[in-house]
Amino acid sequence: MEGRSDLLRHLEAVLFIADEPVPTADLAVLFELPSNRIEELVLSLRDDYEQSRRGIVLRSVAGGWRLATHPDSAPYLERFVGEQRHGRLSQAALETLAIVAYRQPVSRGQLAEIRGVSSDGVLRTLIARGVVIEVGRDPGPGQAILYGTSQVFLERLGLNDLSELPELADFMPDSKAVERMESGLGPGL
Amino acid sequence: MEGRSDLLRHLEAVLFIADEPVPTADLAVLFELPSNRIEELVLSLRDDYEQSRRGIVLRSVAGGWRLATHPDSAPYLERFVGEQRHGRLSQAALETLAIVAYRQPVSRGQLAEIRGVSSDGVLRTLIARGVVIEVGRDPGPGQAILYGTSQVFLERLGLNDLSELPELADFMPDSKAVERMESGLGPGL
Amino acid sequence: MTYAVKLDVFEGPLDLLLHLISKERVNVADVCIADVTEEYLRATAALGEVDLETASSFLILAATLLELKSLKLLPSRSTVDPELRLLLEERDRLLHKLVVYATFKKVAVQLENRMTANLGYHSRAAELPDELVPAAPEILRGLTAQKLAQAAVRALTPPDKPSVDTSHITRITVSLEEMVTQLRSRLEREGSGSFRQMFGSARSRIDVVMALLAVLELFKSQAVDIEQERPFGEISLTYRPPASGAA
Repeated sequence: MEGRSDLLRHLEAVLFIADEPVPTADLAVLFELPSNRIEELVLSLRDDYEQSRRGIVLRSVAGGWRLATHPDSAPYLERFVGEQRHGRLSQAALETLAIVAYRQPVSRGQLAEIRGVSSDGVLRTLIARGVVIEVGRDPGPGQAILYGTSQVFLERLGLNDLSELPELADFMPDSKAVERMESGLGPGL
Repeated sequence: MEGRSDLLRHLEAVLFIADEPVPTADLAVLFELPSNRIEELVLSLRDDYEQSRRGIVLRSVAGGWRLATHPDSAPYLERFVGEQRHGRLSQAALETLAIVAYRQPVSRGQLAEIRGVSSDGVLRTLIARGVVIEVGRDPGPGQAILYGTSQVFLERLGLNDLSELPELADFMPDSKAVERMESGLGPGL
Repeated sequence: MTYAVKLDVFEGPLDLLLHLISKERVNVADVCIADVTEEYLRATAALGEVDLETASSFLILAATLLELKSLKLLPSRSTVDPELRLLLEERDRLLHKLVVYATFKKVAVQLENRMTANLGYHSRAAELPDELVPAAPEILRGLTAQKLAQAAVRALTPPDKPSVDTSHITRITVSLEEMVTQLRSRLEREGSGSFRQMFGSARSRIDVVMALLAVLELFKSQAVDIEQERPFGEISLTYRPPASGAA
């Protein structure tokens, strides 16, 4: 059995890495402890943050626990975020956006298949920034959510509609590559 | 003027929100403090984490400061995240990564020349993992794309910059091994 | 002798060559190509499907081994022979490639160790909290339709077909047919001569091999008589005109 402080640090690490609020029940399963024990630990972690005046707070939101920055630091965070590369599209985000733009409607699974890695993180960013939106459901089994680009996306790029996206063929290095790519492209666009 | 502990919590909040290592210089601009003051603050935050046995550590990596979970919590994190975030790379991918790291900027052709086979497939994996990125174009005819390693690569290896890579010369086969290769290759003089 | 050709440990022809030379400690000139081939076929059959890249890598390697074997079979007479020097230079080039490759192979292990040591550190894949989104710069700032199209092309183009570097294998510059024609017309003109005289100007060892094959071809069609007094001695060639009836 691990001591209380060990459990606390593992709990902190899990909450640190989580990108969504973590329900008590999930933590109970993870640490193989009853929910009331988890509640106790989480609350003691929260008190610890408060008492030691940390920049991080532990919040109970939307049915779960989540770490967040202390509101007092907001001015610094806003300046930091405004100046940092946070605003820039990463290469992964740019590629994901490009695939969504040219192959929409597209599911997470299709994106992962094309890029060879999960695109969930960048997709979430693109959705949060309003440039990618849900556009429907796959009629097939599983009913996967399908994604497409938003009106905001068109406006930012100065396009009236998707038909004004440049022809990919104009950007291909050579004709052979065009053939290879077309065979990989669906009938969509 | 804000007190030391206030600065520390703002610093913690900024590092919490950052999505890549933050250089001391950026923090100096943000907090309007000389770099050596920032270093002092960062190190005291790091010591604080260590002494209070937190689940989070502060690392100096890829030319900046980065919060990460303590390795002790790794088993819980892997269970929590579901899969290993950074899956193992294949032998071919590691070899290609090593060549890119030491020979950057390097083209596909140069990679194939060194390995004796095309590295296109593994190169794509490395790019999708974010450890290799396009860094430019060969000015010569053909304008081959040139590849190099990314910040993520440094972070994954726990290096601050490329100069911290081990000396390639230390990994040369010794004279006995070279002799064996030479005699293995056929008739000498 | 058997050679354990475990395909999963080989990623390229240099890898396989390196393995044969430094791990098995064999002299490639003594490697039986048939044995290696048999092992290779057995391994691919076990895999169930043939990976094009591995298969072509294997062919390249087999060709390399054959060429090195041919180097061994022909006697090296003099160190000043320019042709021999060329061959040795070629061999040195391959040796150099092997050394460079072996170095990277070794350092790759070190990189992997470092990565493994750092596996336990997980950083946040930090999504910007909603309250900070307004403070962030416009995410599409600076993005043009052209840049987007370029990114789409990059993302949607499948990787190039696997290709194999053949630069370490000597190209055949003269075909057997051409060599036979050349040799026949020269013998018609000169009547006889030594093999060395005839082919002293051959550009590379592979050309010498082709010349020898041409001589054997003419011998088979009874257009030449061959004489060699002792092993590795001069080979003298004498032209045999076609039977008078055909002339």
